Amino acid sequence: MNRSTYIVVGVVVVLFLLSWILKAVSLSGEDHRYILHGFLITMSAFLTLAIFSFLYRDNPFYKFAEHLFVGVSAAFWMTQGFWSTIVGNLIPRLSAGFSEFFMVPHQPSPWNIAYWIPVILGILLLMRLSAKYGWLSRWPLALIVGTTAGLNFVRYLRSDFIVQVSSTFVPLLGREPHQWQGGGAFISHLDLSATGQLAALLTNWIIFLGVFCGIVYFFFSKEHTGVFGRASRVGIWVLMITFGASFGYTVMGRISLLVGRVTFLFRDWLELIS
Amino acid sequence: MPDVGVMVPLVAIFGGLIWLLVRAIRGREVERRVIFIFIFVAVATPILFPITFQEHATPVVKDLFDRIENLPPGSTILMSFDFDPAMAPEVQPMANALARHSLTREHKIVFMCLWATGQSLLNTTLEYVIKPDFPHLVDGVDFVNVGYKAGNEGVLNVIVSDFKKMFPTDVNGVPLDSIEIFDKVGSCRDFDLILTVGGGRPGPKEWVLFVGDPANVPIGAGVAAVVAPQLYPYYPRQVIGILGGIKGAAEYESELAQTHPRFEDMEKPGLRMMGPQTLAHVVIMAFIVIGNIAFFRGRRGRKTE
Amino acid sequence: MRQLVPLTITFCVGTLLIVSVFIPPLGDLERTFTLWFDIIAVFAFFLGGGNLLRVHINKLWRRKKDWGFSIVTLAGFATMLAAGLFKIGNPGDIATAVDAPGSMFYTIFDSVVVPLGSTMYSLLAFFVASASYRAFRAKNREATLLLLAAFIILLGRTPFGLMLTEWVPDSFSLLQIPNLAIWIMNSPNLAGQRAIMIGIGLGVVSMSLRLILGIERSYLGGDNA
Amino acid sequence: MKNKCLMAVVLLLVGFSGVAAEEEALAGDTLVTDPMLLFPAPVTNLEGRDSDNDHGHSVDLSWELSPDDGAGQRSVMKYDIFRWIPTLMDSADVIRSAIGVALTAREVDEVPGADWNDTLRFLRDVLDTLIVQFPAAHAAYPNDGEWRRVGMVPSGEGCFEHSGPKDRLSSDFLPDYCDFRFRVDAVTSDESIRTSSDVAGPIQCYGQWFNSGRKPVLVGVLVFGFLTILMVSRARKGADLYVRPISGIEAVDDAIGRATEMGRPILYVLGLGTAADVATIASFTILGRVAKRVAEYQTDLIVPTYDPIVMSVAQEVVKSSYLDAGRPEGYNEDTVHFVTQSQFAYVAAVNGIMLRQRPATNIYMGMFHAESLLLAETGVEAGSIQIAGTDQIAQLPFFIVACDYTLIGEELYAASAYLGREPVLLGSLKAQDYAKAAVVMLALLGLAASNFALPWFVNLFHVID
Repeated sequence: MNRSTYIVVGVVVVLFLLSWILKAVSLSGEDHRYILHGFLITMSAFLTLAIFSFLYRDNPFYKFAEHLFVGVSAAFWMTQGFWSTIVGNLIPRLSAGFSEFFMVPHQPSPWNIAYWIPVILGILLLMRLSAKYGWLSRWPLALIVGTTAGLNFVRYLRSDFIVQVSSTFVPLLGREPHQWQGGGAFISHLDLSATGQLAALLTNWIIFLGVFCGIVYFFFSKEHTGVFGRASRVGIWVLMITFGASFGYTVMGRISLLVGRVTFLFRDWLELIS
Repeated sequence: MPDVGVMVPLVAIFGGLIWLLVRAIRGREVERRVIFIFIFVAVATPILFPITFQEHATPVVKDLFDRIENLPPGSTILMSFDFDPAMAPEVQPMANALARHSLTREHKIVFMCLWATGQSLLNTTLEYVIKPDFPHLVDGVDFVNVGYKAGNEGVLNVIVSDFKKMFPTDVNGVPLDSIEIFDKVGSCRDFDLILTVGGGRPGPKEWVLFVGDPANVPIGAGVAAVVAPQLYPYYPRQVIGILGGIKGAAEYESELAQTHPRFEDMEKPGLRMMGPQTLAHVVIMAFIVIGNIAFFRGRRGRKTE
Repeated sequence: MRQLVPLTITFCVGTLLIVSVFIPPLGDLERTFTLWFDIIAVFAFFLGGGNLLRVHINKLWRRKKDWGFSIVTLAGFATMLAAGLFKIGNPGDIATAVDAPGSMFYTIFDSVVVPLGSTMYSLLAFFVASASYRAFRAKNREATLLLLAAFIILLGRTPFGLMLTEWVPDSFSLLQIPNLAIWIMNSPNLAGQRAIMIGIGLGVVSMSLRLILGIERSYLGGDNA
Repeated sequence: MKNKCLMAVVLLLVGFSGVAAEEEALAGDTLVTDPMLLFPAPVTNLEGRDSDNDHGHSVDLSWELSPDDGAGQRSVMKYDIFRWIPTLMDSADVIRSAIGVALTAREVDEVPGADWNDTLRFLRDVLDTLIVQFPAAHAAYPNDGEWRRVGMVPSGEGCFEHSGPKDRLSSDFLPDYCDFRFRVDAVTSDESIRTSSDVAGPIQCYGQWFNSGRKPVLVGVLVFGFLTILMVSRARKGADLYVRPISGIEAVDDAIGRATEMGRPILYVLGLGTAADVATIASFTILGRVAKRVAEYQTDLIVPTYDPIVMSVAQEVVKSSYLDAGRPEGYNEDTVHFVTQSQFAYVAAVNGIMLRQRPATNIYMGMFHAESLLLAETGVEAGSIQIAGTDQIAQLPFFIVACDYTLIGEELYAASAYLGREPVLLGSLKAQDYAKAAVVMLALLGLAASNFALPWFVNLFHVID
């Protein structure tokens, strides 16, 4: 670290202390733990700004925030897992004594013996720390993979596949399934109003052709040449429109997040707005 | 002096954009930190000095507004709060505006939630919107809060045929049978309109699939922007109107303020949030244009070399 | 042997769960297995935590670059772990939730994890802008479509979309930008999403089958390790 | 030729459309507001049977509407469904509420030193003895019991599903194998003016061994399984199988070469998935390939992970790749390391790695959520070549925009087959393509069906949950 870095760090520390004092003073009327809360708000604001400073470039403040975040959040998830899964789900089924210690309702049942299986598998998983018995850690892995493979197999076949295919069965001739009212009605609706019949039909045609060409793009075992290649090219176009549209659509949500953070800085920390 | 506060950053943003445009025409690229500064200013300025843009209600929003406006006074409306604090900034403004509108048209509202986290947000609406704005309305007579029931879609499956089976009492323990609103409400079919505000699961989609469709009750939805596209296919048949994201909320608020002048001075979080949104969108679009100009000028420059 | 047992486990469990979908009395299996998965995952935390400690203590010990920051990580980890496991400062007894307001765990979560997480998330607002500037350029036909779709949707999300095209008569209202934006979301966007979803659906199904049949075994590592 | 076929199909669709034309019937639905209410005619043909495809505890009722519902006097507003309930079931309810009280008491522990577990065990035993007697109590109809309303449907509907939870502690518990008896009242706007139907029963409910509502899924499972096995066995016999190039995968080798030339490391991000997510499993295969190349070229590899189990698998994969490449000594235990299981903390750390170690190439393969753009934009800032692949549709746009190459959805899964070039994997890829062809055919048929009013075809795809 060179001299200018020390100066910057010094200035930030002074500002931090200043903010803490001012914040505590402004809270002292309404809050009996004002010193602590003044510190916490200052800390939150400091961490917020430290992350924003990353936009300029990597710097010691960002490194500090990043390392703190990693340590605290890792422990956060571990304790959460301990209390909710081990204490919440496992102990009530395995041990009356421990249930009493943790004050969770014991749930006796003859089937509870099955819950020793994940415990044993969990211990097997830890075996990978041993060089000799490391291969045993593959068993729990196999169970996990087998479980999700089995579940996914049917789940995706049903929801993502059969349901999606059947919702592509759209009427191409009328707004409702088999409600074609003859050519006259069609011609009289030949305008492009957003709720008109033509727009609805156009939508259905585009959905159908779009899905068709999109699927063609995902053919792997056939060369994309000729008519097939052209369809696959249209497929790429449809995908590009999809990606562009989704991108544009999410911008709004992202800005809202920033609004939230900036509001925190202006309202809770600096008290510029009410 | 908010006007000066608004004008200076606006001039800075648009002046800066024009300067960048001129640079782009000469084929120069913009550094990303410059873009970051523009975005920050575009978002921060309207928060400090509120800028509101005129909003027109699009048909999806207008349809729902008109339905509430045109229901005969005294109709019963069910309103469900299906969201958590993370989603609240986006959808709570809608819930508030919808509740205000319904109550000012003298409709009776039954409040409920499918999300455990919705309960406290529902209380916020009751406490900060209904009490101050409609001090004469009485809990249990003009509106009822039946609270939260666990069971997600299961709850919907039950209330579609029997409301009191799932909610025998309101949150204060008063039996629904003794509440006048429920004299003519046995199931969800008996509501004149169902409003669902949320964005996750269960949410508006489940309301349509489990209640709206089977019971043939009109449903109006207020949803987070991310989920709105999934709901559009149901409009206008199964869902009579959709407020999508902050923009939907803003449109509804401005429509409400225009039709009912008493709400002109109300808190309009949706419209207020639209300020940063609009400016940021404009800045992003301006940068897309500048990027393309720089790209084509740069390419021509390379060709002539 | 080292490959055979895991492959057999995968096969049996996978087949059992497929069959259970069609047999109502086995309907609860899914929940049981998911719970088992959660329990095993908690044991894995020891691996993760151990590795985290190893990496940072190593860095500290060998005085590698930025070793000072490893102290921050280790201190944060230890403090949070202690606050959570011993429920320091929790109102009430051991049965109250670990993240009950007022506890040390909650305080750290609220003033460190929440601001850091949501600020990190909000950086997206900046990155969305820089990415649009750099990438939405009409380089070729595909990029132009990407650009146009994004631009129309963006325009449709602001009041200017309507202002620009308000003059379009109602019988052509599809061409008004807000309507056009909705239409793009509803038709080409939906078509593209559906094509990808059908592909992914099939891909997942096929991959699951390969896993159950033991054709795909990359998750087991090599034979010799 | 293909164009002509398509034209013919379109022409056919248009030509036949006239046949499918339907006229909308005008339904004049006016309410009668006659103050003189007469007793409505009762419903007829009340029938009940066990609900299909479930685990028991549910009965489906159906009846023919009262002639005064929507026609005749138009006086029927709703139907009340009654079940005959023996008094024994009330005794069970008393025990249940006692169990409820004991459970709450145990949690609150109002009486110090009291052993609620014993009490609970006793109460549960009593409840079980009562439940055993349920069938006999029902068989004693019409003695010791009474009719009670169990549900209601609005007028115009002729069916009702009476179901209860299978948890015997719940007061709505509906026992299996008991002779239920039902009756349905046609009710007018005045609750007291109603007519009861004949009693239907005995009806029993019980669980099924096969869920026939999921037949389409079963057919799908069988067809797809068969296709895969067929194609794999054909591939084993040496059939020549073509795979189209996937540009993102082709780019991986070049990118590794580039990193070697520049003397900078390669960053491989497995995403936020668990070891059980298909995208992560596909990513392991690609990681294996990358690690092997890296070992050969003696470049550095950094694999920060989000999930501890993913970390251990990745360590295994990388280690064995180094062995395969013949350089086991080049493997470093710190190559694959755990960061944290928190989305944004993980991103913060990976972003830090990118800016500090300046990898020449970033590869993102697996499940990604909101962090996709945070990672990819930082990678651009660091000047890295970036290759991404994910099956998260919502994140694909961000990767497409910010990365040099992106594997879209299914391409990520196909990559493992493409890289391995093993006939078995290629065979399953081929099966996937046949399934896709089948989709296209079915979609065409389904289109024709939905345009020509053949709902039975569309209903083939109807999956009941």
